[in-house]
Amino acid sequence: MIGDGEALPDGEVEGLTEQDLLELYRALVLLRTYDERSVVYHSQGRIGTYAIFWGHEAMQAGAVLALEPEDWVFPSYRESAIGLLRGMPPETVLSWWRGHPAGWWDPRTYGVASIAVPIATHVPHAVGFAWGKRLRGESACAIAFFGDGATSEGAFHEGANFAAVMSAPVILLCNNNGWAISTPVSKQTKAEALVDKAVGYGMPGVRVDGGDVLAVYEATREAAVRARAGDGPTFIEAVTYRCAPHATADDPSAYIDAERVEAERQNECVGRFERYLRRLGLLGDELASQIAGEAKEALRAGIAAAESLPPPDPGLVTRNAYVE
Amino acid sequence: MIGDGEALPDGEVEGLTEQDLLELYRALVLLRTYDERSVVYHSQGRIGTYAIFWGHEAMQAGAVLALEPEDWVFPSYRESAIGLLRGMPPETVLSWWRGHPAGWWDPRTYGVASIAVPIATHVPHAVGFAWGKRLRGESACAIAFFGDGATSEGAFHEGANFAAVMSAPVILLCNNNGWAISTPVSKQTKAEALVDKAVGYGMPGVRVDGGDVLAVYEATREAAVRARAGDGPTFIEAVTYRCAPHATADDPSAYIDAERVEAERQNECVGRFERYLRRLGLLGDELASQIAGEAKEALRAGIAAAESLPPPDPGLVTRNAYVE
Amino acid sequence: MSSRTLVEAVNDALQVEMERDENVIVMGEDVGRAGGVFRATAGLLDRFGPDRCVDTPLAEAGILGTAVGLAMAGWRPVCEMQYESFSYPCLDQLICHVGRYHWRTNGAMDFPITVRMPTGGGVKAPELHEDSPEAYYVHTPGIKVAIPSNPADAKGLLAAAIRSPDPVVIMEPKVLYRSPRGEVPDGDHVVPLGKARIAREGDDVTLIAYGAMVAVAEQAAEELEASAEVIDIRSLKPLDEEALLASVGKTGRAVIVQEAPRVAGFGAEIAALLAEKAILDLRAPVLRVTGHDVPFPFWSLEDEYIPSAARVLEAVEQVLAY
Amino acid sequence: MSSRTLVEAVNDALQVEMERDENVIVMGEDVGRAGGVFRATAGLLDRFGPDRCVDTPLAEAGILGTAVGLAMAGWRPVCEMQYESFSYPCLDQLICHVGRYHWRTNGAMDFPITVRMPTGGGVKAPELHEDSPEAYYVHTPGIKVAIPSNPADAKGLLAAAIRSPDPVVIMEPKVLYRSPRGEVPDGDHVVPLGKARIAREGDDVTLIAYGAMVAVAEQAAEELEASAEVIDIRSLKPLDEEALLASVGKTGRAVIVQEAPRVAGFGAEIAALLAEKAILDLRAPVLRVTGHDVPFPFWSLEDEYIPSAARVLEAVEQVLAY
Ligand SMILES: Cc1ncc(C[n+]2csc(CCOP(=O)(O)OP(=O)(O)O)c2C)c(N)n1
Ligand SMILES: Cc1ncc(C[n+]2csc(CCOP(=O)(O)OP(=O)(O)O)c2C)c(N)n1
Ligand SMILES: [Mg+2]
Ligand SMILES: [Mg+2]
Repeated sequence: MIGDGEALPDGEVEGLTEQDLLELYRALVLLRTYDERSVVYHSQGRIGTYAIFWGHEAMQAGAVLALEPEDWVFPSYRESAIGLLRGMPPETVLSWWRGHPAGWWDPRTYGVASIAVPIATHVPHAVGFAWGKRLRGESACAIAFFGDGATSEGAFHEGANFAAVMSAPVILLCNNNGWAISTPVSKQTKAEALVDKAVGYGMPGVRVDGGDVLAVYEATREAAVRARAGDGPTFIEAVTYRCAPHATADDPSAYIDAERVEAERQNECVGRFERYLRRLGLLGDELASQIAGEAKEALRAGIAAAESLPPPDPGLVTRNAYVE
Repeated sequence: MIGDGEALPDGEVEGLTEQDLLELYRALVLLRTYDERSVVYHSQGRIGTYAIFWGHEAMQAGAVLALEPEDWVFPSYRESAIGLLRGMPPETVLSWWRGHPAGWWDPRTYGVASIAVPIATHVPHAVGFAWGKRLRGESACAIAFFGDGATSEGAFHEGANFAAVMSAPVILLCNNNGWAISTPVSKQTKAEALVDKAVGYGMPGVRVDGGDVLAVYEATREAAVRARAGDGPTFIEAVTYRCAPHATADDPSAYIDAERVEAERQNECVGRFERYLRRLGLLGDELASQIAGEAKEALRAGIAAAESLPPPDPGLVTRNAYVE
Repeated sequence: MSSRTLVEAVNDALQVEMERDENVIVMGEDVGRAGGVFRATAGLLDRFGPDRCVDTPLAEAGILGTAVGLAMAGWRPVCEMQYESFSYPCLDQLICHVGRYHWRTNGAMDFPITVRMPTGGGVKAPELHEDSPEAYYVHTPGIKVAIPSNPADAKGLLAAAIRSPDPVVIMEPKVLYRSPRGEVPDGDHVVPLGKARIAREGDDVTLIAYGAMVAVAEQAAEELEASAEVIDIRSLKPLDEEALLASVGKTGRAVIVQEAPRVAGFGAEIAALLAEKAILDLRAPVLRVTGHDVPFPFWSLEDEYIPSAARVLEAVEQVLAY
Repeated sequence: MSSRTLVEAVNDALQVEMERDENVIVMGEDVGRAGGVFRATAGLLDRFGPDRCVDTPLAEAGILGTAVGLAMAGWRPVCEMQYESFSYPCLDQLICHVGRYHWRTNGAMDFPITVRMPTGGGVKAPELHEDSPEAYYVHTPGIKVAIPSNPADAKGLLAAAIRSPDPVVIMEPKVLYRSPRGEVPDGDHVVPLGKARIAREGDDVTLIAYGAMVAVAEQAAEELEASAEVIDIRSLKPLDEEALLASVGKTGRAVIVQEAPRVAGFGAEIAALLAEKAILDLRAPVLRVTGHDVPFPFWSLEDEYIPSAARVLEAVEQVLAY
């Protein structure tokens, strides 16, 4: 398992400049800020039900920043704000959660596909996209984010198998956060690790500490190199833990282990990377609060922009099903 | 890999009496006769399109005879005549291929589920049945037969995963005959062997020579012991080769390797076991022709019975969709 | 009698039926420890144990597919699909096997499988949490379909489904899950499949609806000058043709209200029935007030999509003009 | 013009469209080396290579799901489902994504995906090789559906589908694959979606059919004393309402012929259309001659199940009695 949940420092990643490291940090903070603000906005009734990703920021940022701009990202609802790492304005994502059509976007603008709500059904999309790019002789690859529960779906299986058979340049990133709503991964599979599934598809599998942004970055970068070299897909199991409710509508008290949650929160990924950067001397209080401020401001502006949007055109309910 | 395609004798199986061995032989001959006669009946227009299983008899008979009468068999169209090993009269199966409702049966009569036409969709049925029997504290287990191509379907994946998670006493028998109609297994999966898929489900996997009836018997018996002991499912990959067209409607000349087919036909499973029994001195010309004669007679009587059935009641087209 | 919400009535039905028949087994995603995302299965795990209230892996086709096998082993599975839109992966099992297996055994073997799911919009949820896919189920041979509009029927129809030897799909309007409350008979309570309910009597026009649209039709009837009869179909398949024909025979006018997309929706079957068997009674066109042939919108627009009393009234005015 | 069978016409359309647009990619089970189990894709592999004529793994949801991604990468996938009944596993992708993705991008991105499959009975095949599931597809927002009744339309409608920026499902009546032959325009030939065809002109009654049922309706019209107009719908969605209303406006009587199970089948939509927009023209009940609400039977009984000219005539006599 690349990365190390216990010991620090997490170790260096070859070729990463100090700027790169700070960029990773900015991404983590932006995602964390988006998530924490969203929970507040929800409690204020300013957005609808929201799927919290607190603690999954390293898994998301580490993977996306390891890719090229030409590469496409296929998120699940759990990675709803991942477009922010591709320049998508927060108001777009906030609008999605506000049930406003301004929450739709053109995937080509950011290289980010629409948020997939039905579990695992976007895996074949990422595979088809990657396969299609390869057929065109282009070097773009794709990454699909999905959860531990998603591995039980036929759509995951068929997509993964197509990926291997077509040697599609795709990265299947499974965020194993231990839970599918109230269902623990132990009731989802009897496999010792989800990464074991890679064997059955004849593709390489890697298991990483999803709380270690550098470990995720490295694993993803290696998978992307393989993909571009024509060596096909890689299955990455990023081990994280869901420290928050499944979504704002969910009350996990009935099933979650509070102590485990507490422990995991202590070791949460953003603070962990922050401490690392401070030890390296790359981050001080000033820069840290500046980065935090930028993120807060982005969200403040984002919710303001989302809330100042005119109500959607009622005519939309009869439009856009067809081009012609 | 249990069993050995080259060397003979195939080696003994502990606890198998001479009677057991001859019973296996009778089963092989009955299936072979059914299959060869069916191809003739089809050419004579006496049955419709027919899915040939020539060369798969050892895989079918070895597995079914290793089970108890209480255990249920879930066949695909490729195992259409497997009910014969449970006392189903040939006319029932022949009627199925004649498109006559007399081809339907009550699964409880023989412990044989209906023939599954949609690939892999019966895998979850076998799993649910086995799980359900276990819940009742009964010792029955189930076996599902499916092909190499079926492993690409979501239904296989979801069924296999349920089997492991519910530790259902079920045997997943994959008949890897190298082809899904015109699609070679190399285009079906990138896994080195289909048995590798077992790892991803956290269940034991076994790879056997599907042309070696004793190897299949032994692997199945061990899987059944595990199942009854509460140790859950087993994935068995039985390696065979499709020496015949996919079905009477198929012309494989466009895609098949004729030499390979010839070689496989030389080593076909019934003759191979017959030579083994002769070497053991258990089978002589007289007994062999007696067994062959019984099988031929069973088919002759079967087709006669099927053909003498009155035409189906037209009223059936509006009945039996609902109990009430 | 107890005053219950619709989801409480569903839970009551499950409690009663599981108590009544030890072969009833409830299975689905998060139905156990969590008691279901809408709490429809709350308390079942503690009361009946993990063998009879099963948290399954996340695989709808696997849920329904294993339910077929469980039925073969003598169980009466009640499968929960977490949301109607997540029932789509199980359509294959439903069409190929659940609706065909009894027939496939020449009627010898029964498959008493119940599939229940929340359905419809009005709850301000993200995409694919507010569809109304009943037409897919109704069109499938071997499947029965019922959609309650109130707590008492929710309990009674689910009980009928669980006791039925045939596969039944019960679609529960999620917008009605928590309100309004209604009086629900305690203990045994069965509403037979195939019987419509006259929600309101009237003489000038018949409003035909089911599920959440019944309240919309009733509101329209309330606001209407003329006298409208409101029929709550309840059981889409089998359908209570007599009730529909009797009412339209009386009123000579019909407006059908359906939340689902219009084309080839269930409302079309009702209109077709009237065009065949009530043609001489009809004094006006049969109008359908429906959702649009466009995916259910982002929820800020859902009230524009879901048929409203105003849209129903418009249609009623039109048919009354004849 | 060349005389071709329907399946040859399908093949011709694929050859022409793949030649015309290098973004067209054909994919499915056994479409390559074997040229498809019905030979619809014969010759494509040799002519266009393995990148554009792809033998896929045996997974229908995977085929349609990867097609969505291929479309995102700029391809125009033409997916073959080997038989209509094996398209059921892809309903989930079809409903959740294929029909919704263009809408989901606010109309920014197109998903020019064609799904083609053989459909219907009459070929004496085993179970689940003879269904008529068009209603599932027609009811799904974002999807267009066409069903040809002859070789020329089979080519033209498929060409229109492949060139359409919208997802289109083409269902090819397999009973017509090899006969009768018909004159098919060579090269470019497009039959626009949304236009019905008057297969036969008449004044007393309108017979409305599509696919293999058109010939049945024509035969009935042939045997009829009275003068029957036969309309071949061709494009179920979008539907040519004008053509239907014009004909029924003229004849005042309509009989709809559909092979699929009756309840909530596509014929109900046609009847509903007439009940809404032709009510004043209708002089008789709108009758549907359909398959039964029972699975398609074992093939020795298929002629009892599939609507026959005799059953159509019975219905016509009934409506003419008014
Ligand atoms: C096909 C489908 N079935 C059910 C659901 C309802 N649902 C939403 S999230 C969820 C759990 C998903 O768990 P996992 O895959 O581990 O992802 P996570 O939520 O943990 O990120 C379920 C069952 C769905 N969205 N899609
Ligand atoms: C869901 C589904 N898709 C497609 C088909 C058509 N079909 C029938 S047999 C077959 C190939 C099956 O190959 P395999 O699983 O290896 O079994 P085999 O025929 O070799 O025994 C296909 C594609 C089907 N019956 N069901
Ligand atoms: Mg999870
Ligand atoms: Mg095979």
